[in-house]
Amino acid sequence: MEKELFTFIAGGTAGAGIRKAGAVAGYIFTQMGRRVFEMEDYQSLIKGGHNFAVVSSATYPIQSHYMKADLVVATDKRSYDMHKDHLTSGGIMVYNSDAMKDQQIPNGVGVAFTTISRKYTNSELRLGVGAIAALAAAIGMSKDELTEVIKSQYRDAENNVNFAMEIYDAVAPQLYAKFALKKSDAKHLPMISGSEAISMGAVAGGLDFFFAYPMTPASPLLHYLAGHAKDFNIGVMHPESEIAAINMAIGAASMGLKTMVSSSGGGMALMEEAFSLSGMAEVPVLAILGSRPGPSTGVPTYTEQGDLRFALNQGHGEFPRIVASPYSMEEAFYLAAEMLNMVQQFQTVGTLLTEKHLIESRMNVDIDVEKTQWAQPVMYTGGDEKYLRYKLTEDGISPLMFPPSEQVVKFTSYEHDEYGLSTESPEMIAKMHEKRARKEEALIEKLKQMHTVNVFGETGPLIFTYGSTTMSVLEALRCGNIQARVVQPIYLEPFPVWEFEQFKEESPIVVEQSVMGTFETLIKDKTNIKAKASIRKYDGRPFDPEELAQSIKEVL
Amino acid sequence: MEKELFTFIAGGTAGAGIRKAGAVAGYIFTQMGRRVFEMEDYQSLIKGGHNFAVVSSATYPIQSHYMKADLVVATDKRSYDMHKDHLTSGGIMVYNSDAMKDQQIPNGVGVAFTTISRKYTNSELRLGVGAIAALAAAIGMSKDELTEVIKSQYRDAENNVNFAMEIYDAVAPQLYAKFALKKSDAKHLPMISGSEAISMGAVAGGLDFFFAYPMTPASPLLHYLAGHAKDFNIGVMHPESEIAAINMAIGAASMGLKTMVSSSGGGMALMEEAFSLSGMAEVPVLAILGSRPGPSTGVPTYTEQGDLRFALNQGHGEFPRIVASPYSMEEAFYLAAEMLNMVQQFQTVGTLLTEKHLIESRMNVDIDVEKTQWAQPVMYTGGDEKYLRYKLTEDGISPLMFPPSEQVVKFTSYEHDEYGLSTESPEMIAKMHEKRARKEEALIEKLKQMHTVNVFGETGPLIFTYGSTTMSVLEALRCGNIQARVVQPIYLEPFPVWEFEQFKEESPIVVEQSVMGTFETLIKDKTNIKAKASIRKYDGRPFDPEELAQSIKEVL
Amino acid sequence: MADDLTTYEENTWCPGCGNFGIFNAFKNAVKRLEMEDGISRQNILITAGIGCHAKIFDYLDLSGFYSLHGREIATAQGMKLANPQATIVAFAGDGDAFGEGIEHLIFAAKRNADMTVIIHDNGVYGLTTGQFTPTSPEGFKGPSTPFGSPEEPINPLKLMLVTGATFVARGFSGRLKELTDVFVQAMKHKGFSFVDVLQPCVSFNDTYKLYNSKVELLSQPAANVDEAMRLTEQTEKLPIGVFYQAEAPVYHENLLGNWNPTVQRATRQQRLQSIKSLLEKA
Amino acid sequence: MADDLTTYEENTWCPGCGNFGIFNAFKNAVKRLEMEDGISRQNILITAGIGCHAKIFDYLDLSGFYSLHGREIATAQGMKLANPQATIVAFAGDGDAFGEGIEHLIFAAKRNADMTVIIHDNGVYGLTTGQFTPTSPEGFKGPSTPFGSPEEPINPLKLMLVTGATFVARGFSGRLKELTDVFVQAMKHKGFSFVDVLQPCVSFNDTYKLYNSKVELLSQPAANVDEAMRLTEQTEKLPIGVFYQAEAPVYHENLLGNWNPTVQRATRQQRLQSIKSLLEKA
Ligand SMILES: Cc1ncc(C[n+]2csc(CCOP(=O)(O)OP(=O)(O)O)c2C)c(N)n1
Ligand SMILES: Cc1ncc(C[n+]2csc(CCOP(=O)(O)OP(=O)(O)O)c2C)c(N)n1
Ligand code: SF4
Ligand code: SF4
Ligand SMILES: [Mg+2]
Ligand SMILES: [Mg+2]
Repeated sequence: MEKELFTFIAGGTAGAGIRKAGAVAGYIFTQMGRRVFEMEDYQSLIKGGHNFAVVSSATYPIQSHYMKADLVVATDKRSYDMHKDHLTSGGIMVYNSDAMKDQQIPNGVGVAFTTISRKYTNSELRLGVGAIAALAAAIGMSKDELTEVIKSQYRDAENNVNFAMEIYDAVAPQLYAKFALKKSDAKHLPMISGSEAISMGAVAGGLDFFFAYPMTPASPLLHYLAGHAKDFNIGVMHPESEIAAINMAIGAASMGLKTMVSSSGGGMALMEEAFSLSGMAEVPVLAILGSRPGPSTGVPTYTEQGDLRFALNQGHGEFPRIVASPYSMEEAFYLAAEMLNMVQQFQTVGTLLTEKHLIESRMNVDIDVEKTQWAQPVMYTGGDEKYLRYKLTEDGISPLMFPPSEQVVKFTSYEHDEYGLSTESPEMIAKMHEKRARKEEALIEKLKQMHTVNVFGETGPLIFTYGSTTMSVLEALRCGNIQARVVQPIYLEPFPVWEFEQFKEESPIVVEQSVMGTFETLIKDKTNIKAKASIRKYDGRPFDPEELAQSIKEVL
Repeated sequence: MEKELFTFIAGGTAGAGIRKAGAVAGYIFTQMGRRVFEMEDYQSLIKGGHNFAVVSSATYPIQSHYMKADLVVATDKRSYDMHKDHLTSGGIMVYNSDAMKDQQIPNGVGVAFTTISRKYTNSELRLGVGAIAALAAAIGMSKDELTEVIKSQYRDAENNVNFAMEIYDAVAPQLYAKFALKKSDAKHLPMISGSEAISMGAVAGGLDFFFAYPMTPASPLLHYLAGHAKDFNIGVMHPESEIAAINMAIGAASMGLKTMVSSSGGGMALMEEAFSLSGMAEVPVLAILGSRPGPSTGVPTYTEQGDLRFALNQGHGEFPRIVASPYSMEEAFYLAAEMLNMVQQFQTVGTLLTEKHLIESRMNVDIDVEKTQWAQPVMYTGGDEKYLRYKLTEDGISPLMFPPSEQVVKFTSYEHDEYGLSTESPEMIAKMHEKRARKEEALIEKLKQMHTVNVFGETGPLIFTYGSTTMSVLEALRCGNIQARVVQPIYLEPFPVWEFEQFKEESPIVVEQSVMGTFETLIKDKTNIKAKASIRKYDGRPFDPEELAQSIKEVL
Repeated sequence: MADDLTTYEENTWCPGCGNFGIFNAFKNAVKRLEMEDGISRQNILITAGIGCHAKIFDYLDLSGFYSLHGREIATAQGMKLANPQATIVAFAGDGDAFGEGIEHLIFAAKRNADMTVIIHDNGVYGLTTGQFTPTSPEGFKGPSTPFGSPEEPINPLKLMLVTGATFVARGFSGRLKELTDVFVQAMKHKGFSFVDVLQPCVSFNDTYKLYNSKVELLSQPAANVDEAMRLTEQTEKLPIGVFYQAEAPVYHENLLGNWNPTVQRATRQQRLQSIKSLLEKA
Repeated sequence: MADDLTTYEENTWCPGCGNFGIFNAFKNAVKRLEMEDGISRQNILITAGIGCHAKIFDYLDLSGFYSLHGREIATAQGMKLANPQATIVAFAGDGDAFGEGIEHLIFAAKRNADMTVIIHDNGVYGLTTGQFTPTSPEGFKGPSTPFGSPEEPINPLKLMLVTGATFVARGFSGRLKELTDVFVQAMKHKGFSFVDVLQPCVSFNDTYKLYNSKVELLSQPAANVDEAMRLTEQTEKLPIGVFYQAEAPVYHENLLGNWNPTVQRATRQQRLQSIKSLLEKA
């Protein structure tokens, strides 16, 4: 029988090409018309340690990796130890026999990865190719097919092909075609990471200049956009600090550029003073917050949703803030463009809150680029005797003009009059406060017209979740055969309370990656809906759908 | 008839000694056995502009200044214009006749302040002394009494006395003993500002070292503590930035010192990364947040309560935070000591949130220093084979030991094991998350045993407010003869929901200095109690009790 | 002072403050640049930190951004990168640029960011009532150091010379003509221009007498950095004028080449096209 | 490497990383200070930023504080002020101390804070996978500058010499004995000691060959700052050793005199007494 769901894990040290192997495995499955979800687990180190890539695929739109694998390729002893309990029944462990002499491995296929690789230069770096060769054999690919894949996906193709053939031959007797995977004729969808989705979405929406200081797990945005700056015709700068990044971004935005920054919690914390500046000066800027386990330095390369409170309340003083969190790579793409437009429309700071799990995982996406929003602020079209940057308008939004210009344009961090000069007048202070408060009202009105909450499913018990945990929940429901309604607010600030009216008599299960249940508290605070059960994970690892399904069943 | 309530306003340019005049007037009233509240209104400039001090006094414990004055001394034209409508019926305006030639001033007493002062060196600086002389005459003090006051309160006594006598003589014919003030035999209470109260309270509680970068309106703490560092035997440092201040404070705290920082919103925003560090490293630190109108640079020398959300949610990630806000100078004194103890007990960051109105206003206090708390963290007393900085305990609190020490003590910003070494282990990450979450529970249990909410009054409609606005409300109730219950949470995070159970069927009036009603939202979010009316002021000025009484009556 | 470069904002500097000299010299410089060099005032964009110095932002009727304490040089770099055609001037305090935000000053110099920084160097935090700054002498008594500052001051010119500024000058607010000259040269210089203006603060650090007696105009810039370094060490006389000037590649050209992000923006269709083709390859 | 100065934490530096040399030299230095100078290891407190360099905190079995990226020098100063009897060492990365937190480095030098900073200068952000840092050469290709860094590097030693450091040295992680010597001297020096350690990063910036061929031990420190400045300009040969050393008042004594906040703390009663008497006067 052909397998619907198939999970492949490649494990090894950092530097062994494991992450690349995950991507290539994804490519192989995609070519079979399957849908892929790939999660990378890596440590905060450069070489050594233990990395692994989990690649799950199916012919339906799969939304999570699974921790139980059909095939594990453990290129070192540590990988074996780590994953030996992660096999499905019928699962096979390909292990490095050089590293595990004299051990009896049930369901195991030993290969002398080390010995074979030593025949090649940079032997360490090739182990990932070996994992791919084993996968190819296991799913019944021919040597020619494997050769094609390696040629198209790797540099130094010759050595890599030779090495792969040796591994293939070594495992084939025990492994060949052990698994027959279901294929489909569906079109081959591109496979991208969350960071690529956000980056491309922002560019589609009008991003002109990106300023960022590296910080895991937000760095992939910087790397991707820097690498493609010329393709996209945008500017990318890595300055001396996060404080420099955000202030430069705001400076550039005051000249009319659509700007964006990104960081993780610690770096974002340093930007708070400037977020408040964005609120006062009414200069739009979009910030991408990539969460990892906190507080403080925490656990840099893992995932968590512990920054929610922080994200919702950044910057001192009162002004409109916009915070949204996408659930999937596709949503991340469209949302990045939409948020860029939102901050431009309301001339304030917006935060796209997301997690390592979304940023660094990869999946297939079905994207129609034409459907993205295009950021368009309200521009001044003349009519006043003198241009007034902070003109008091009905909805609080003052049309923009950007210098260099015939008329003077004054942006400021001080409380100000309409022209933009500092004021201490009680009347003017009150008026400007009211103006910004009116923007908040206009923003809420706008959100009411928008799609701010996703509801998946039509019947069954109610589950509230948000961000990429939504994908875990959806996949858990599928694999656990659970009928349920899943509610995921995309916008978190202003919170779309109006969409929750329909649930106000219900008691949902709340699922989140947090120890203190910040999302559950937010729901309770804003809607007065109390959870009947909470499922929380806070060990840095994303949910496994099967385990999550189990947990859901327990509280149903 | 002797007057119960009496208000004196002195106005003039910055640099004319107006703020000093306010303090001296307070001294005079205190000597009469009266209770004083003094509010200073000054602009963000050093010389010129318009400053004024409002000094209200009565024989009861007065809790606010009043904007309608019995006596205004306007040492320049601007002061006259500003305050001409601020007279009570029967109020008198003493104005500078040099600045207002040929004008007819109803109820006015003209004095040639400028001409007379010119006879002296530093003539500008003396105008405040002139205001005191006019006050003295108006309340029937003798020249000898006035001389005594000036000698005890001013430097350069000789010139100041001569000048004062000239002014006294000039105004006496029209002004002498126009007002007879009620006196009392009550003991003369010291008159202090909020910043002095907080500073002294913290010292009483055990403060060892204070680190701060100047920022209005928090600078008075720095100035006061720096000035008295030797009296108190504490260290005070003004480093290169707020980021340096908080990180030094945390560094010093890891060595066992009780440390404190202070700033206003913008500077506090820069400290957020380190607040989260305090949460992770479990190193106690107390932060004093002095609010001014925001967002951003805002209006530096005025007052507002717009930083509430910000204060409650500082730092990324999940960890226990403690936030409290005092309503009066006395409460500020005790609370500073108590908060210092709280952060030591729970090894985390605490914020004492307050406003320019409290920090810079002055009033009489009746303080018993023995009643202050003394900060005492849980110390390690031996028993383990190896000292474990992050020992997993039942309440999450790990006993402290400070280096230099026989055993190694490791503080860290990374997620860690019990010893303090970095970890990426899922089990350990979860355990440490749970440990910190248990501290939050222990903290809530502790708060339940403490006095966390003030309730003033026993019957009548319900009013919710917080911070120094409480004083405005209480004075408004008195002057408006309104019976009401006033509820003021001292602790705002964790929010003492249990104390609000008793009000859950009621609809309070919510009074705050905010445009968006953040406090009202907090109440609604946390207790589900909805306001029946909101009274908000957000023009940078504190409430006037009479106006506030009017507003309260309108919504009753 | 009511001219067409001055706004209606009430001027609240203390009478006699050195900031007036900077204000007037700067307005003169703008007029000279307009007349002599064809640089229009619309193209001169300003930014400022927070402090007494920064009030110049409200008084000058020029476009720009009143930034945060210590961040004006970051703001300025963002503005420049957005539109390299603009002439950008950041007004900064000594507390501002040598204290709170010194990293931005150093990195702007290191990058040779094409902009001008004017330091209103009064050796004091003026607006927050007189605390010591990084240029206050050791022993300086202010409200945060009532027993005297426990730190040596920095030498700002030296700092700029070693970090890569390509135009390093000192001015004195009391010498209007010389200051105007320096401003004009600084703004015309392609690269990072640093002008440290000695500015008496009559309220907290009145240095008029000192500077009037010591200030002396340099006849010409030093021939090299070493010589310029030695000039900055003089204390008997205080040289004013241009200490050092050099040509070097500027940051925005290193980063962007000749591309102007404002003028040569990609259209929506171009963007969608490039994303489509990337997606096709993914 | 399992000695009594080493913790049980798994070492995750890349094989061949220059950090091993720093680690070993530092442990040797601690042992020498214990034996030769009577400075006990309990009294040596460490702190570190965030980066590959900072992992040394987890590997050294010494007390201290694993701080934030760029803040270790601020943390260190707080520790020193708390108890001036301690010997404080901050381990810092070049990204850390010359980028994110350069202000703390400069001010610690300016103040002559009595502590040692050891820079693991690998010219790269190691732990975040190879971006350029303030000491990377212009043109350096990393993931944030795939077309080459558009900035000139700084000269850290020069920066320290002009800002007031009283001990300025350079080491090379590949020269264990010399590095140990420098660490010992730095930690014994009273005042701000700065040691820039050339540290090859085998994964992102392998400079072993370069340094091995160029590094040369200085016979003695320069006689004055000027001479030291010139030494830092050498590029043919890369001098290692102590460039400059001077005696000067240290910050904690300027601020606190001989008072030790930990040891000479006021009692509760003393505090209450002083508050009472202030209140009586108020
Ligand atoms: C983040 C932050 N910290 C502190 C302040 C308070 N503050 C305003 S102006 C100033 C000092 C300004 O000194 P300087 O830059 O020398 O300017 P000057 O007033 O002397 O012209 C300070 C500390 C602030 N506005 N923002
Ligand atoms: C505020 C903040 N910004 C960014 C980071 C991410 N980060 C961690 S290490 C590092 C770079 C470290 O470079 P360097 O200091 O040179 O140390 P190395 O790894 O090279 O030893 C960065 C940017 C962080 N931890 N905190
Ligand atoms: S305080 Fe000093 S710098 Fe500020 S305006 Fe007055 S004189 Fe000028
Ligand atoms: S990345 Fe470089 S600095 Fe980091 S451990 Fe590896 S070799 Fe050392
Ligand atoms: Mg200054
Ligand atoms: Mg480095």
